[in-house]
Amino acid sequence: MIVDTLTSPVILFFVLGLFAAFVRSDLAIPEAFAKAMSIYLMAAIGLKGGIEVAESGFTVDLASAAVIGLLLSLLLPFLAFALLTRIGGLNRIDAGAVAAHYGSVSVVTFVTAKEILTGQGLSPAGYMVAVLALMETPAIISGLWLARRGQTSSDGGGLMHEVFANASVILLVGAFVIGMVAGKDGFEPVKPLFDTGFRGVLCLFLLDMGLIAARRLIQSKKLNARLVVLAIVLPLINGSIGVLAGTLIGMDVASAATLGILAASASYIAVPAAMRMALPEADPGIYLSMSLGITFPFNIIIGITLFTQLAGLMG
Amino acid sequence: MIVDTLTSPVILFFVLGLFAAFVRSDLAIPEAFAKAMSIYLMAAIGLKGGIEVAESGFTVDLASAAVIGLLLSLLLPFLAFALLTRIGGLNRIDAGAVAAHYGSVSVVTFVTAKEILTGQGLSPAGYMVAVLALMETPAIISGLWLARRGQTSSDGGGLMHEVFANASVILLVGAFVIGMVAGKDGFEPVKPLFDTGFRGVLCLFLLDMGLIAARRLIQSKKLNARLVVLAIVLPLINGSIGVLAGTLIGMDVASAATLGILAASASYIAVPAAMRMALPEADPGIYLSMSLGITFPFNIIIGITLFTQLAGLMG
Amino acid sequence: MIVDTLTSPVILFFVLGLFAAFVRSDLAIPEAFAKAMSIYLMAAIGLKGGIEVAESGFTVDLASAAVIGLLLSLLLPFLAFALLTRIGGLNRIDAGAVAAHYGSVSVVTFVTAKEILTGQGLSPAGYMVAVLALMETPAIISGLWLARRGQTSSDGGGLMHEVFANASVILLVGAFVIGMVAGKDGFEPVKPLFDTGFRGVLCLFLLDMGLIAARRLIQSKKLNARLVVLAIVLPLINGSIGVLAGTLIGMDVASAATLGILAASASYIAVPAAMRMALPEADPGIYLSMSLGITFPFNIIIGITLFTQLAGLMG
Amino acid sequence: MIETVTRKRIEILVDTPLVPRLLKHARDVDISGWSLIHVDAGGGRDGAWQQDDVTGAAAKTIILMIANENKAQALTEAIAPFLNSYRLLLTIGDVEVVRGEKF
Amino acid sequence: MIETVTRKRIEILVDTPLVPRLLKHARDVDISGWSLIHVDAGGGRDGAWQQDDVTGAAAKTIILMIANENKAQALTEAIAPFLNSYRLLLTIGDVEVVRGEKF
Amino acid sequence: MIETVTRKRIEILVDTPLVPRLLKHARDVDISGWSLIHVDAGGGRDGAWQQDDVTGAAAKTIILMIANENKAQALTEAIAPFLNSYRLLLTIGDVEVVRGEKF
Ligand SMILES: Nc1ncnc2c1ncn2[C@@H]1O[C@H](COP(=O)(O)O)[C@@H](O)[C@H]1O
Ligand SMILES: Nc1ncnc2c1ncn2[C@@H]1O[C@H](COP(=O)(O)O)[C@@H](O)[C@H]1O
Ligand SMILES: Nc1ncnc2c1ncn2[C@@H]1O[C@H](COP(=O)(O)O)[C@@H](O)[C@H]1O
Ligand code: NA
Ligand code: NA
Ligand code: NA
Repeated sequence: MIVDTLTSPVILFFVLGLFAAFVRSDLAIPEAFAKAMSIYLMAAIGLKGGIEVAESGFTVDLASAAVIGLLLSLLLPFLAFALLTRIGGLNRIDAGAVAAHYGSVSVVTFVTAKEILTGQGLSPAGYMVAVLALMETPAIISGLWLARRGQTSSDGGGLMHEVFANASVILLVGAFVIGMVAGKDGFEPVKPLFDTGFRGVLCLFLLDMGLIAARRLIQSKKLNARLVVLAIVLPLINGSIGVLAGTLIGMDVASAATLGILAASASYIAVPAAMRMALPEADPGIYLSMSLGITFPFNIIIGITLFTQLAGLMG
Repeated sequence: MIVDTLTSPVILFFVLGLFAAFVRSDLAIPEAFAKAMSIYLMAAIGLKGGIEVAESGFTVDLASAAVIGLLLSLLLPFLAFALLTRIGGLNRIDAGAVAAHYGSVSVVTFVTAKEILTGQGLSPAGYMVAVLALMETPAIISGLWLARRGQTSSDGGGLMHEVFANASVILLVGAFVIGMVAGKDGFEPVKPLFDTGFRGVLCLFLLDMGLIAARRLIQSKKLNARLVVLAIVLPLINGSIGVLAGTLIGMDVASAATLGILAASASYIAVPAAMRMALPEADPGIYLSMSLGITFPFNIIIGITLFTQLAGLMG
Repeated sequence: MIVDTLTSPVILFFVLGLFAAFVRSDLAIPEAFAKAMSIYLMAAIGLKGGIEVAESGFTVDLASAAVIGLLLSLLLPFLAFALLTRIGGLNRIDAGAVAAHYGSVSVVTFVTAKEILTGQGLSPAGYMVAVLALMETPAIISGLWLARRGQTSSDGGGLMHEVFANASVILLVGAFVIGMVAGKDGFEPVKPLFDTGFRGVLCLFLLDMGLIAARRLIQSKKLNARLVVLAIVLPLINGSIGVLAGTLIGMDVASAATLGILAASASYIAVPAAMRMALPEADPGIYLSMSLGITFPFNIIIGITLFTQLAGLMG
Repeated sequence: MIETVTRKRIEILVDTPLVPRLLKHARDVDISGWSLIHVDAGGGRDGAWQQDDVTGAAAKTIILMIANENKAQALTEAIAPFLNSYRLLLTIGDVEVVRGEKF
Repeated sequence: MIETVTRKRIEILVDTPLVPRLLKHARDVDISGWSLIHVDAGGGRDGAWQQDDVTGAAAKTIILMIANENKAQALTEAIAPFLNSYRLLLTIGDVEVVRGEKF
Repeated sequence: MIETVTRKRIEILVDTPLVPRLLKHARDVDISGWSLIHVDAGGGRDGAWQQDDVTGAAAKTIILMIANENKAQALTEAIAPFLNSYRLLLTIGDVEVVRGEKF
């Protein structure tokens, strides 16, 4: 099954990106275009999730998935923080910043997992997009609390604003709502762009993510063996917790696998920017190298397959 | 019917953009990508208009629509100028600059109107694209003449160049001619990009326009109550004149509505740049805030529906 | 037949770009978007070539085409160098730099030729994409050797790196390999983006190339009559040699024409950057003006048709 | 001849997410205007970086401000405590401006 | 040791549509070269702005020119009348250059 | 009052493909950091150019480096031989910095 994953064009383009960066090729995707693709991908998955929920309606499943997602995002940073300070040897500030990343999620990992699962006939529930949006920012609160424990932060309002008005939260939730309002019929005229073109764009975006991840790893001067190990152990633990939680609340295999992949994934969009702002003393070299340089490729190439199989065993 | 408009994904993305800017989200569309989308949209509508005219041939209808469009663009600034100086309290320079914007047209308002009308089974004539291109720049001449009356401008050649070689004029007219030369058969191979993807791109572009319009309004320090009122009254007057003129020369309902929407719309691409160049003393804070911050959203959300109904009543 | 070419939207958009630049319009395609389109085009032709080779398998034809392509790229610069020094009056450094451009190839010329040939029912073999990738960089070695003859270059490693890890080589070869691994079935889900949208994107890209080529010509201060003539004579000679070579090794008409067009084309992506790096004393005003300002438009408008007819006569 | 006066040209290289925080400091010391200059890439003790719109966190920006000596001094005092923890690069040079009362 | 001479570093922040007009003034006083630096955003008495390719009119650019003192002086005189109406920001600093005869 | 020291602000305008080569020279003279500033367009004796991502060869970049006088001097000596053939524009100005030991 990992072979299936590894021969899908989507993953192959990611590997091409990694390869190009490692051989020091000057291949580069213009940043404006990469950003545009990430906006497109978020709008597209938001829309599709909203349409699916418009079809199926608000259900108890949706509500329990939302609650479990929120809890995972809020609580996973505590476990990560303990490991990062004790095993990783990080100080409180850096550990809190890294922990926030691992409580939050990676949109691209989610999208890639959804594509691969769907390609294997395992479609996760439409509301998982809402869970994705819900899991993005609560971890920021936990991470900051861990980093600043005892010290009152003066900037509570700014933080709440960051949690709710963050660009990717607004875009995912906004597109989700538009999908619900427009429904299947309203979606029809915009389908060619948002549905048909989706996988191709994902290929090009993962090519760029491969370049970015590998360059981050090459240029990093902040990683040591312990942090590298933690950047693989944390997704393994978090992902297993996620799959277990999903199975326990009665999710289908595909959705439980997706919840595991969300838990395993680490943010590299919403959280780094928030941490740079709210915890400027934390070292961005550590959290970006771990989440983007190691955990992201690990999840794309191995994690997605692994948690899908785990969900199959448990479900 | 306004409900139909407001539940179309195209409009909902515009509202999402407005919302994101008003809650001060950091959501932003890369400028290079937004510019690319506007080029795509202009190339696409130019091509489609050209193909339709290739089918229908040059007709008397086309010629009279062209003449009426030209006249509207040249004459509407005079009315606007009178209102802007007397009611708005602007000096001659600023009033001339603003008046030029209201004589000219907004490509995106046109495109959105065309989509919404077509979605309601009301297709405006193909040659309306040519009318759009014709209306873009003549208003610049009138606005400058009003601002500079009495003073001879030294830069007549530069002005004529701006009127004919302006980027959007060249692109619209160029694509229109390509559409006429290539015809329906020549268009077939490029249709997937220019036709099928069109509405989806329009969604993303209007998301950006929502952000830009709302940010312009928030950052503006130049608007007062009178100017805000004029930025709504001017499109109402100009749009009604446009619908009336279209109906009088015997246009069908959809085309008369479109002419009204063109007349009601205000430029925020070709004219601001031209005014900054030709009338640098005029305050860009005034003309951009009025045309982009108020008139544009007003037309998208209310004006299109309004003038369509007016055309239905008159026709 | 040249009329067929000249009424294809792809070519008409190129002509529109030339026209806009010559009338000094401010029309401009954002650079990030143009770069994105060139990446898309290379990924798309790489994928398609790989899929075709996956179907047809590695054949003797493929091997002989690869060898002849390599030889052309390595040897054509010698002929060009002789003409550039004797007739063009260039010094050794400038002549070597220009010669490298004419040994290498233009991806866009290839893509445009493929579209036009396919539109006439003449599909070149899928492995021609591999030939394209193979011809891109060897000419750099020949050009540098000609320019530096006698002087040992200190930077041999850097040069080899440039030849193999160049962005367009990595992308073309990478996408080619992905196409071979994924095959026709794996390509299916990404087909809408990479296949269906292809021609439309090519239109917009050629619009930009028209602008770039014409602006290069207008801004150039380095061209004289002899260099202009050579920028037309070199593609005529190289293209004829290419068609002849292709026909002699038994290629079908479409592939021989394509080989001719590759030989006739001059690089303006991989080679200029390499020359600026490896031969900074050479004048970029000369090589960019010749390859981009003259040879590129010549090939797009006349060369493609010419070498196709030549291949038909010989085949 | 046009009269010119000497003012300070302040350049601060800073991680893009921190820009709003620094502009707040600038407003606090009454600096009236600022411009953000686009930086593509860079390198230093902490390794190299490139502009990167996708994650955003790795991007840097130059804040350019023209101000009189007192304001420049006040700004330096205000942000000196963070120079290290925020990884800022602050330089101040002299320039001549026309109509110095603006700054 | 390489010999250097002092030249003027002129920086003009200007609305992008006005750039050609200012370059004309620069050519008129015989300034031989110029470079345009990308500005992303800014703020001042008139409120804030961001680079904006769609409408274009709100974009600003820095024109950077190296010139000798006489030419810098002549340029300042030439554009001083427009400083207010065009909303220009003009600063002039000293820099050392090699081969000063170029400027 | 915060103590500041004078350092050199080195600006090199260079064709983008040549940037790595110049950074090598900078490392050789022990300059610890650099930033690349985005240049959109320019003009000089050789005609005008615009940023151009497609061919790449026509793009230019400003390398900005803060360094002490000795390093600035050493860099100037190192790249002076190429100033003409590489078409470089090199300027050096004075700026005040806090914590000068970094440079
Ligand atoms: N003191 C300053 N330092 C740097 N840039 C400034 C300054 N004042 C104004 N600007 C720039 O000039 C633009 C117009 O300024 P103003 O005319 O004050 O609104 C601002 O948006 C800034 O980009
Ligand atoms: N001496 C310098 N001159 C110019 N830019 C510098 C210098 N030192 C550091 N920088 C910039 O500041 C960033 C952070 O520097 P550092 O904290 O030394 O890693 C670098 O990546 C450069 O962009
Ligand atoms: N005096 C100058 N001030 C600022 N930039 C310049 C100056 N002279 C040349 N340049 C820049 O350097 C490039 C090459 O100059 P040149 O070698 O004179 O053609 C120009 O295109 C400008 O971008
Ligand atoms: Na997670
Ligand atoms: Na109008
Ligand atoms: Na060739």
